[in-house]
Amino acid sequence: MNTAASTAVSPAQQRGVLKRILRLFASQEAVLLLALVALFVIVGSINSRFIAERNLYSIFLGNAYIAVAAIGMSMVIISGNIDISVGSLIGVLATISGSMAVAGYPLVLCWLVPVLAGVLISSFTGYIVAYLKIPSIVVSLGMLSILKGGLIAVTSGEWITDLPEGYALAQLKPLGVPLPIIFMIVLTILAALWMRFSNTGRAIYAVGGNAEAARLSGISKQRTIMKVFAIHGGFIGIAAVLFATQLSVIQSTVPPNLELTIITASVVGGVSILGGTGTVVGSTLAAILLAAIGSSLIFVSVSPYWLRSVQGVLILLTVLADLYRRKRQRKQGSG
Amino acid sequence: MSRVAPTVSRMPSVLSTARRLALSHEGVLLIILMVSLLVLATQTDRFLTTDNLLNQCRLMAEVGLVALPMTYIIITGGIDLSVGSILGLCAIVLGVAWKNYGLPLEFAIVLCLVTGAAAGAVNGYFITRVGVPPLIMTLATLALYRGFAEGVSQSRSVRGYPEWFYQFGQGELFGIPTQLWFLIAALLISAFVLSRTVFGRALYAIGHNETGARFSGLAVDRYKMLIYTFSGFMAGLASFVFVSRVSTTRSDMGTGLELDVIAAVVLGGTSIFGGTGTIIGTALGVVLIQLLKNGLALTGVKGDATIMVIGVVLICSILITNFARSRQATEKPGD
Amino acid sequence: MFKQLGISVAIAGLLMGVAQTSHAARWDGADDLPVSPLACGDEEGGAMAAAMPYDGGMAMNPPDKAGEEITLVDVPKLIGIGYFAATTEGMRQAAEELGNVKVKTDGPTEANIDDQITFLDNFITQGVDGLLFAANDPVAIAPVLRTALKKGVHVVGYDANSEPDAREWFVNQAEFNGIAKSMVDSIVAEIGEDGKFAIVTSTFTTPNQARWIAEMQAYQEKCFPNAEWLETVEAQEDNILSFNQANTLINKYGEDLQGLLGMTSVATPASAEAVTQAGLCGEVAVVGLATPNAMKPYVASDCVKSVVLWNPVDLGYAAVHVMRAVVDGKFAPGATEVSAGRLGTLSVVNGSEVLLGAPYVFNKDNINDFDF
Amino acid sequence: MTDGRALLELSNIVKRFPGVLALDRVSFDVRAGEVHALLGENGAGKSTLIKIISGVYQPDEGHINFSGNTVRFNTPAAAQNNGIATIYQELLLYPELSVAENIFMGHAPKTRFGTIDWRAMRSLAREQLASLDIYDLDVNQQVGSLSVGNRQRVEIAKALSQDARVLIMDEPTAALTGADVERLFRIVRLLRERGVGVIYISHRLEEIFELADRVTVLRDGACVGTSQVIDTTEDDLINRMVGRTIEDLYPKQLSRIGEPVLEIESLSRPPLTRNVSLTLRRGEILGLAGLVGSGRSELAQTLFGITPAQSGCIKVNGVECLIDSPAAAIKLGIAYVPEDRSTQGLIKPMSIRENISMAVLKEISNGNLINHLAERELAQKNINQFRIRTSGMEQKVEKLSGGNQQKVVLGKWMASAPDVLIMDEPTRGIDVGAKAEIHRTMSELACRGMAVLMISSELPEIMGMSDTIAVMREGRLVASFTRGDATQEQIAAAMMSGSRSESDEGLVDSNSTKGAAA
Repeated sequence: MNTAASTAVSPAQQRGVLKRILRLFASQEAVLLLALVALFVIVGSINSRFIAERNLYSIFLGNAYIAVAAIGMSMVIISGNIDISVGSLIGVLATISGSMAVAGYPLVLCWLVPVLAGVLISSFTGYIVAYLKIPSIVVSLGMLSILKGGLIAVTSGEWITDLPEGYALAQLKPLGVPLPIIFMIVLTILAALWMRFSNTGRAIYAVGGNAEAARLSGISKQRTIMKVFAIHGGFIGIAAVLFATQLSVIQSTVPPNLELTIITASVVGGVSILGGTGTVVGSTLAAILLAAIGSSLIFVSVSPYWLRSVQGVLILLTVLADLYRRKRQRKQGSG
Repeated sequence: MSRVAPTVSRMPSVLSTARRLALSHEGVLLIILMVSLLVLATQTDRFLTTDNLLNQCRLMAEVGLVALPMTYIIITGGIDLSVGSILGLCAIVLGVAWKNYGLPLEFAIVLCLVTGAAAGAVNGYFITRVGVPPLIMTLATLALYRGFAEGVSQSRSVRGYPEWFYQFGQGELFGIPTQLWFLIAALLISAFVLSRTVFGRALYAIGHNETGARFSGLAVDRYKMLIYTFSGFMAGLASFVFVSRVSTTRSDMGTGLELDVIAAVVLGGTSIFGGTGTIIGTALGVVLIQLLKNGLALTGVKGDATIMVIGVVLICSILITNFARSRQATEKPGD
Repeated sequence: MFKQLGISVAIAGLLMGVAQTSHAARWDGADDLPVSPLACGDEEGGAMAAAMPYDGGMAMNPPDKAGEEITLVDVPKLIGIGYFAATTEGMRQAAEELGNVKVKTDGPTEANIDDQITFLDNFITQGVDGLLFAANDPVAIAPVLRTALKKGVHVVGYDANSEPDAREWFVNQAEFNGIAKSMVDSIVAEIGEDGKFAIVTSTFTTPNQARWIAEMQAYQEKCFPNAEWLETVEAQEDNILSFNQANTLINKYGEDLQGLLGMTSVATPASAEAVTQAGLCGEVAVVGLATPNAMKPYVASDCVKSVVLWNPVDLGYAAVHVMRAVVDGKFAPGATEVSAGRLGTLSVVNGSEVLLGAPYVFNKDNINDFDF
Repeated sequence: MTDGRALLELSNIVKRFPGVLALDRVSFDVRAGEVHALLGENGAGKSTLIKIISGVYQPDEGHINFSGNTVRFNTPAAAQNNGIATIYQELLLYPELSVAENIFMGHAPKTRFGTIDWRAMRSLAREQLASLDIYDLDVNQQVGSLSVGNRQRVEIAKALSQDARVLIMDEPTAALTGADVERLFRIVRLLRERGVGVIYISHRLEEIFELADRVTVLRDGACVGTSQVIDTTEDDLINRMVGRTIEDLYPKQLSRIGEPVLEIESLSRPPLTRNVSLTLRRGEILGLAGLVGSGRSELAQTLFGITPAQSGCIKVNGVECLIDSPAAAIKLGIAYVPEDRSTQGLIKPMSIRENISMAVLKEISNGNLINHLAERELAQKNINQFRIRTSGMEQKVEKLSGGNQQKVVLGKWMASAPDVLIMDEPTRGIDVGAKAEIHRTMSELACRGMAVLMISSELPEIMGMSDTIAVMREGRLVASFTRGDATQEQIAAAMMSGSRSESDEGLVDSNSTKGAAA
């Protein structure tokens, strides 16, 4: 049976390879990559310093934590949920990490505890979403208030300074590459592999795509959503540690609009807000693209007063390009 | 009603009506509202005074005005994240048209409302004609419109409006804050339209099943276009009231408004999935949040703790309603 | 897809074109109010502006609480940032010292005019003896402050002013032109009179920063016409965004960039960090407004030579003393000075402002004497 | 084939829902290698029974015996792991994912490291499809881009991917026609030969006689009886299902056919409406036959303004007019009872009253203001007229049975007093009793002068109800017959004959193309 089938489809298989390559080019990831390359080429030709190694590092380095957070966010959105409390959560976790460091705990703990705390807090959100069946947007809206209020109540905004020697994880450069960039790339690859090759990874797509079908395939929606939020919390924890250790001072506040930046990265990365589709590679690329756009606009000297408008237009265009691509694909599919 | 009920058979129905009312989300909210009113009133005698309450109404007018169309939009299963930015843009258009272009202030006000409607219409156009999901579209215009506001104003504020202009935001009419009249009028009209007209019915139908509504001959796209335009228009109106209240125009006005509004609407029982929700619920939601903020502040609770309380109330009220509904569902099956 | 790309490039190009032509003569981030640059160099003060009559407001029939215990509420621009944590600390110290003052700080979590007004409103209703504020917007905050005055609540501002008639006194940490002079003098001292520098600010809509930038421009044009301002970037009150923006400036201008000016206590340490991490200490000078604690590491490593700031702890401290004096009737319109505990006597300028003193310039020698 | 011993046996199953006795001591069994049909009107308990077998529900009383052991399936996964596979009525697929992944969701093959083995999954998927004689599906294709018939085949492959010993099929043919049904039957027979026990649910009685070995009828939650199919007749089954005799499933009354109401000429909206010309007269029932994907529904939706025509001409009552939206169509007196009741026909979470008034709300309102009194009257009138079985007009439509739901749809469109009624698969998924009622209503409406355009995949229905029969293929009108002129064979031939185009995936059959390649 096996041999018969494989010999029978060999010409078809060849077509399949071609098709797969074509499909790869028609993906949102490809669109983003293209946009990124186009941006680097265009802006680089205007001002070659834009594509100098140092600036590329800056773009990647300063936004790696957004990309890492967007990985978790993408998983949450693919599962058909959303989390708008991420900004507050990052603020809380960064503060936990910094406070512990100043209090003299071992550095490893200062890096690990926030990740665990992220998993715990996010699991709590996940529990309410999954088992008490309250829409995630409502729960995370509530969590946003609770975390933010709680953070200010505890720290009253005192900055954390005098961080111990060696705490600055994000400033390490093993092999000459800044650690956040390594984290971003490795975590993206790991997450992408996990999403593709693990049962739970696929279950996320199943639950987001068709929850009823998933249930009947023996996939527990509740447990999957719990897991997604827990893992998401882990990524947020890592992002928070990168965030906290990047500078020598920790602002113990909630970074303004961070949740919107992260959600935008996921969405521009091709993660469907309706759930069921998207990849973490796309969201990472989108996080980089958004950062590169921000940087490039300064390089080409767009009036800073119009900077946000131009950013808005570019985001809209990326979204429209994605939509257009999907429409064309659908047409091809049905034709 | 006032007649002494002579019927034994009627008693249960009255009781069950009362119960149904109490179990409805509006009922739950009303109970929470009453309880918090009572508790807060016993904590401080400054709370339950006409002056304070009227003043609170002045402060909640903008959120209230924008929450009405947001209720419509969420009932259809959509969302509008750009309202805060539209508010900022409209305020800037008002100020710049008057100050920099020397238009009569009356005309500038009209222009401000038109700008709001136009900004909303652009959202509506892309959502209905191009098929961009509302969350993504308005996430993009959230950045875009704020950018326009910054660009048009060059980030400079406009001040020194004539005295009569302040009447709308700071004055009173028959002893009641002027903008409260706007809010009450808008509230009554919105509630009436939603519950009594073909338009309102269509919104529910669209929220439950857009295809079904389309196949029933309802002009789905036109209705959606209308509500997004209406949302922009109300943001424009709110900006005008807001500028009049704070006597200045800045491009960062309304930042974060969208989350306040969505929290109020969701607290008011409008399902984020569409199909259910009432203006009364939204009104209760807006009032509850405002009174909690005010009452807790008056009893000496700090702002950060207040935010936490609101987050908890948001989650719990939805939780209670869900619980009540599921109890109801198991008690009265197949009915 | 190519069509889409073409359109996007076209639009982006168009916007960029529009944007570039609109480069005004004014520095980005400056406001358009009149400026009054100080004299160049070290010439002391020069002629202070002629004494202005009192232009503040009056609390209507406040209860006489001279010598009695009073309750004050402080509503800063926002809570949860280091700077206002420091002013709060100063207030606490003053209250402790005076013994008959109770002060509490509460405010919005984001620098949002609407929320700040709501807080003030609530405290007026709650009934306090005095309000201390740092305005997010001088005009927007005025109506609610006037209401407070009308209800007999004393109002004293600090850090960021309101319209004068909406409060009684304003404790001015340093005059705008004074700050501007210190900033420009400090940066020029490092980069030379024909150096090139860029600015990292919070947002263009923040009034104090906009004022400073305008004054800095006026002063630079007057005293150092050959120095070159390159550009101003916004970085919110966000640590990492400030760091990223500073990096972008460094990368964009390369060796053309000789100095970075940080306009907020967030932007300055982040700029210093960017310069440090880029290994450009000594090549790119960083000068700015900042709190000493956040700057200590950079000053210690010689990456930053001078930090301009008043002492925010003193600012909060002075505000409470001024308020106490007002309530006690010791500081009435027309007075020319007020005594403020350990700070000694502070003088009145501009009609109704109490001047904390000249801005302080921290350097390696004295920075460790401060802890805030 | 059948060895006589039961593979799966349910005895005295009782299932209660709050206030309802859904199953009352039902016993049922299926043997290896047989097709056991399960019949019953909607609400008779079929769905509950299969949900108990597949582990979605647990019985309150009674027990389940599976290959000799008493079992209890607490989750659908437990049932699946025991070899009980279910194909639900609404296809439960993930449109964004590939065919291979859909087939193996939840039990994907693993590599040594415990990760999903995509290569193995793809080849296993190909094998799985091949074992069902399916060679024309690309396992990498997104399911969302497949035709309904192909999705069904993916669903079957998915159900069988876990070594199914019992396969439950809940109305598998509801969405299929012609060749697809035939292909499905081939698969079912194949499975029977392999010793799989098939539980087959359908409302189409002729399928039962074609396919099933035994048949069990349920009524009102109780078992009415099990018999060999060869021992029974269609009338007998209907009798048992509805508890009374149905005189005539197709009560066609001859009506006077009058002047043309709807004339269309060279109407086009590619790809599925090409140059269609058609005339519909007062009092006429025009049956439109064709395969799924032949453009019937697309034509209807073009006439109703959902997908407006790109060229051609539509005349209503002799006047040429433009139909660019459903509202325009309604204004011209055209009504459309759509194919998909749940998503197109009804707003299920809303009440009967609100659904019935949906299309005419503007007309019965004062301006934009809803006249609640008129609305209620309208609803009551329709409930009475169409004998909708309900506890009241405020009942949510989703709580009604399929037949009653369809009556609400009919009521909704009758409220607009149309001249032209387009009915797309009017009796799909509806039990026999309700079916006859809907047919009678259709016939009555025609007698009253309404022009009816009926789209149906059931040839007996087309033959039984139509005055004129038109056949579509690949977006074109290819044949037309008058009542009595046509035989089932002729119509079927017209539906399928001619060029077997590559574009119609429904027609590419296994032995013609891939057989050669192998």
